[in-house]
Amino acid sequence: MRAGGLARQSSFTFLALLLLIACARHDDAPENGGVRQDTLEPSSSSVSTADVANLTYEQRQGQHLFLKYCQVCHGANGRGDGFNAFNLSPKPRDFTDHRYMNALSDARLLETVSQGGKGVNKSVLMPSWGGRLRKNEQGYIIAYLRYLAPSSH
Amino acid sequence: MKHVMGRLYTSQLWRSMFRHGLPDSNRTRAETIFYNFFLHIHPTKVRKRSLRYTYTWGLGGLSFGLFIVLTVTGGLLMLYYRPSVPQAYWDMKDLQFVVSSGQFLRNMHRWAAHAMVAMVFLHMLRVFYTGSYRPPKEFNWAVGVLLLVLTILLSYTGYLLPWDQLAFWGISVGTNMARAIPFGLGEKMSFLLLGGNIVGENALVRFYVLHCFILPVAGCVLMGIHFWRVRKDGGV
Amino acid sequence: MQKDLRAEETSDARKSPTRIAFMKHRMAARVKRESEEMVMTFPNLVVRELIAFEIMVIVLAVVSLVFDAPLEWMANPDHTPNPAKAPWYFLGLQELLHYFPPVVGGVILPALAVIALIVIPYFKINIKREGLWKENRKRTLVILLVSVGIVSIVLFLFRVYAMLIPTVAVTLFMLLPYFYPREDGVVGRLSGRPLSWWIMTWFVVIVIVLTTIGTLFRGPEWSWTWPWNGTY
Amino acid sequence: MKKLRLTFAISSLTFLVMLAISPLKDFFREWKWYQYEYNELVSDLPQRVKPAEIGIKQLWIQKLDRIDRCVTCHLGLNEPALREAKQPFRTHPKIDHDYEDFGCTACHEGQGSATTYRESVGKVVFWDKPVFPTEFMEASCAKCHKEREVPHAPILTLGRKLIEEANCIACHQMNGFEKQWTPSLDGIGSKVNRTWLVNWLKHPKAYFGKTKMPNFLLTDEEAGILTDYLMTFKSFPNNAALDGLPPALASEEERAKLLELGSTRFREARCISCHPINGRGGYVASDLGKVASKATAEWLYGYIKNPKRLQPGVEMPRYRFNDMELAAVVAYIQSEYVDYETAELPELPPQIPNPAYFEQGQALFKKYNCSGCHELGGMKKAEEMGPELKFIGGKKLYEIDFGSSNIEQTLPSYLVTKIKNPRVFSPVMKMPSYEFTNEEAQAITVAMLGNTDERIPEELKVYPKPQSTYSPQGEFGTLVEDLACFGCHTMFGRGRLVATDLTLEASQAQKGWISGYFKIPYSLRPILTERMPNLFASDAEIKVMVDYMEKVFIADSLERNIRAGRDEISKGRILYYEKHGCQACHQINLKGGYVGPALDNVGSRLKPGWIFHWLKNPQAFKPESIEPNNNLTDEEAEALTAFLMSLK
Repeated sequence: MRAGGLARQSSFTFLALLLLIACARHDDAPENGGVRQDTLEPSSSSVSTADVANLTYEQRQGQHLFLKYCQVCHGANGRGDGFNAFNLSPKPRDFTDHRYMNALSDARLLETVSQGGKGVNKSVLMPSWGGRLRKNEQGYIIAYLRYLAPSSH
Repeated sequence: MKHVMGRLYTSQLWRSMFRHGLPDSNRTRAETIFYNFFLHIHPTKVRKRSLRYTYTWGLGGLSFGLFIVLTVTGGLLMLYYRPSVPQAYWDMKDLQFVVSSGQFLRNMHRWAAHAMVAMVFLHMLRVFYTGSYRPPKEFNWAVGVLLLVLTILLSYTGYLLPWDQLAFWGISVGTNMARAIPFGLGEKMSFLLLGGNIVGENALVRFYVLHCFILPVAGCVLMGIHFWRVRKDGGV
Repeated sequence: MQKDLRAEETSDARKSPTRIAFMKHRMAARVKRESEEMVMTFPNLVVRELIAFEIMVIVLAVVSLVFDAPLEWMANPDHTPNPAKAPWYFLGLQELLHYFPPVVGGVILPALAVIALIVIPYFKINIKREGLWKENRKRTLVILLVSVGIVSIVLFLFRVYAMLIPTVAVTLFMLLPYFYPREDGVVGRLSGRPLSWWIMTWFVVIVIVLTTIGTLFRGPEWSWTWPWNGTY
Repeated sequence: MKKLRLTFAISSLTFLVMLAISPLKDFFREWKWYQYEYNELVSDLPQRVKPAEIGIKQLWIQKLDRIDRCVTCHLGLNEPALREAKQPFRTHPKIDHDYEDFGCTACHEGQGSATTYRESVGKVVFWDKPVFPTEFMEASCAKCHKEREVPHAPILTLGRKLIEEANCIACHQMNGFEKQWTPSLDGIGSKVNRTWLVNWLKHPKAYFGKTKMPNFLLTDEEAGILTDYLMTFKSFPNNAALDGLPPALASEEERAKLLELGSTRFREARCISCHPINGRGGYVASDLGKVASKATAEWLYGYIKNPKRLQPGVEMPRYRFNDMELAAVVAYIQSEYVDYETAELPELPPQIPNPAYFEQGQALFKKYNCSGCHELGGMKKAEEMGPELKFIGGKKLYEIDFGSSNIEQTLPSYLVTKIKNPRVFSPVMKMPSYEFTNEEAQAITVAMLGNTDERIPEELKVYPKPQSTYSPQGEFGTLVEDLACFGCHTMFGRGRLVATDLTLEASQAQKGWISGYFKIPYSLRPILTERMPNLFASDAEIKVMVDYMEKVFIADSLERNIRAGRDEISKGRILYYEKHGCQACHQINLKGGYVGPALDNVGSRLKPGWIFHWLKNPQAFKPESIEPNNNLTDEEAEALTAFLMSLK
């Protein structure tokens, strides 16, 4: 009788202590990263800031390279509507075309970027960037292309 | 089972270590006390009166208990601690993040140290209010006051060791107080304590040695005297 | 006629300096020792000590599991925190330094306190521990009021209200048995307290008040800050 | 006795249990669960991935004096199979710095020694450097990369550019930036009218949207006093004085006659290559859209006649106009570029100057540290500086006063807020508002966060190229100074890159073409608005410049003889049109793209050696060029050169 009471009592104490410890060392859930804006002034949402937070490192680097090398023909949003596009025939590829882009493997895209249209039996108007961009830079561009047309599954 | 235990208690090995039988009669109980190195500080019989917690509150005994806790945890902490700048701080972090139970040891050491300062002070108050400082115990009272000072110094020297902002400025404020001692004595003392004019690596090493060796040894000696006197003056 | 001579057992050597009874001629000597009940140290005392120790470690362990020892930023000699505080047991002293010049607050007063503590037992005044008001009530009152008055004026001049108020409060309690003599209750108990008791109590109250203020009520620039507005 | 024993039993039991809890807690540490989870994850993968050994792992980066235990939980950093896995197991992107060489916290910050999520991302009280959110990551590049343009760090590069342009170092000490040229204010009282100055001081961007002058958030009273103070400075630097108006400008009728000539010269001088007009045009100099309502006619006349006389150091060419042409241009500006909006507003009431305006104005001028940027009355040095920002990125949180604001208590959020809204933390702050967008403020913050006192081994640091000390002497030097060539062109590393780098110009272009171009400049690229102005230089001056260039701006190694037979030309034509698709970007006979310059007359413009070497490696000459490098063989390059040289 007494032994049972003792056991109950001690197990209760033990549980209470564990609870106490669990409460005290509760690990916070991951907080949302990024700077909260000063509340004194309504924050203006900026496109590129949102991009920075949403894009992976490769995609961001890819975006930067894309805007420098590709946008003149393929357009800033990759729709194939760069300012130089109307001088070209055939027209530059629309990278937001999911069905077309998803059918291409990374290796194929890499080949196109590196060797240009002439290397893959497409329009010679697409230059080859293999001599200008390093391998990992070409990879970044592919990552960004994948961001422009995310796979549909 | 009983048989096996009986064999054990009568074996030569056991008897060579424990020269008394099971403490089941007053004789063997008395033997347990005076054959045991740790217990022989006590008399074999005590007044029933002194068992009352409300008289002594056990404050002196608990102070000694805290000292034991501090020695054990402190000894273990020494295994991981390097008294150098800025290693000391990173060792604290390692205690927290890597060493098994390191944070627990450090917490125990820290809180026990604070508790000991309070406990020794309370013990002193108890002794005063029960009049236990009066002759012939006046010398033991003086030893007790010195032990209080030692306790505070131990706590104070340990305060610097984590080498964080709290430690650094706590110690800086403390040593600046000592500088107020006139005739250049304060300057000399703080220079001696810090091994320089500012709290730096020298101070850290000095505080470490004081904290881990000099002050505890001095404390042990004084405690020995303190306990011995308590016993001789008729205490437990 | 046979009169019992009682030999009191006491550890107070001054009160009963010797334990020799003077015997008259032809008197039968029989010293009766007042026997006190004794018990075996083992297990009565040893087990109690162990229990006390264990409970203490349990409490410590719980505290250690719940509260982590502080570890702030790495020491930075270039940045003084505001306020810079010593460990809590020195905050009473630091508080004193706030009021008095460093030599007084940091050296003379604490040194006096430690010396006073050590020498208390060597002053054999009032060894019988008689109440403050037992004899020479008038003279005691004058001396008390004059000394408290001097201390209070000094404290007032330095604006040390943190010490002035406890001093006055303790004095009021001291005066209580003088003006309202009672045999029982709180006043009755206070009337039995000797001067040394009062001084120690005064000292303890001041230590506690100053340490509490220093720990909880002091903020940046050592200004008064209520604990609910943040402790530093 | 029984009670005592029972108490003893209970307390002993609790004692043992309590002492067992801590080791137990140790046994179930957070990171272990991540490692178990990882092992479970990789066992389900089709690819073979080695499971992790249970235990704390760490990277010890000796050169940076860091120990990072992030790899205890981030177990898949090197496993390509885990590219899409959830954190903390995802593969680390391939970057130029291997994490095994640099560790984690050198770039990401956070508490590397910690082994729990909360402590390691550093969102704890006594750790000042929590893990950088993605948008501030590039700040870490700045610790080692001190060059102006950091590869693969566009935000940092933008931030550095903005800091330099905003002239932050006029008030704040910061390493690695140069003070920008700003106009002297001497003579401003003879240059502008009072109404304009008051409005300008109150809101500079209202007049010129791209001005670098910030808004000091002055009250009407402050703006008035400061204006009165500034208007007292009538004389120009070096005691230069205005000549007064020529008779040709004195009357309305005379002016009307000059308008046509003025309009022609204004266009030929290509003023809009540098000056925008109502926001359109170049971006080097200030907007001319409303300049007639700002500056007096006398000043305009005197300034265009000899810009550096009234404004030493200004990068405006001294056009070789005769007095008639000069008057005509001023007349044209006067009639055309009037601010009709403010002109219709009622004039400000006649100002009764505050008797103490001079002292008060001077005090304001000093308070806002105007002399940090502008010279005035010999007051050259900045008197009141803002806080030093050399090591701002290492600032501890306890050193920051967040005031009563309720922003997140981190250094990046403090800086972004402060840059966007400089006086938000305390009304006594004096920093002006630059009206930066959120994006710009973040970029500047990134650049500032990289200024730390962290010890980085020298061999890891990348410094900018040393400043060029090129300074042409003699007649050419005088002309370069007078025509402000450095304002647009770079020569031997000095100058701006609005236009071509001229360092190898004589190797690049044919002598005859250069002389012709000085006489009648034209746009080489169809889409550019900026182009070389007609400076109206005399033949003698042109000869001096061309001769100097032929001697100095030339590299013998670029000379090359190209065989230009019919075979080579036709082979080159095939390469041009059918192999490399050059027509995608270049026009010939109005056919083709217009990304690059038109190539119609390239055979009479460029030298064959240059074309050959350029085709082999364009970026060797112009690193920022986007011309693809086609890895041509010498034979191919020669054939293409031959083809291009045939286009006369």
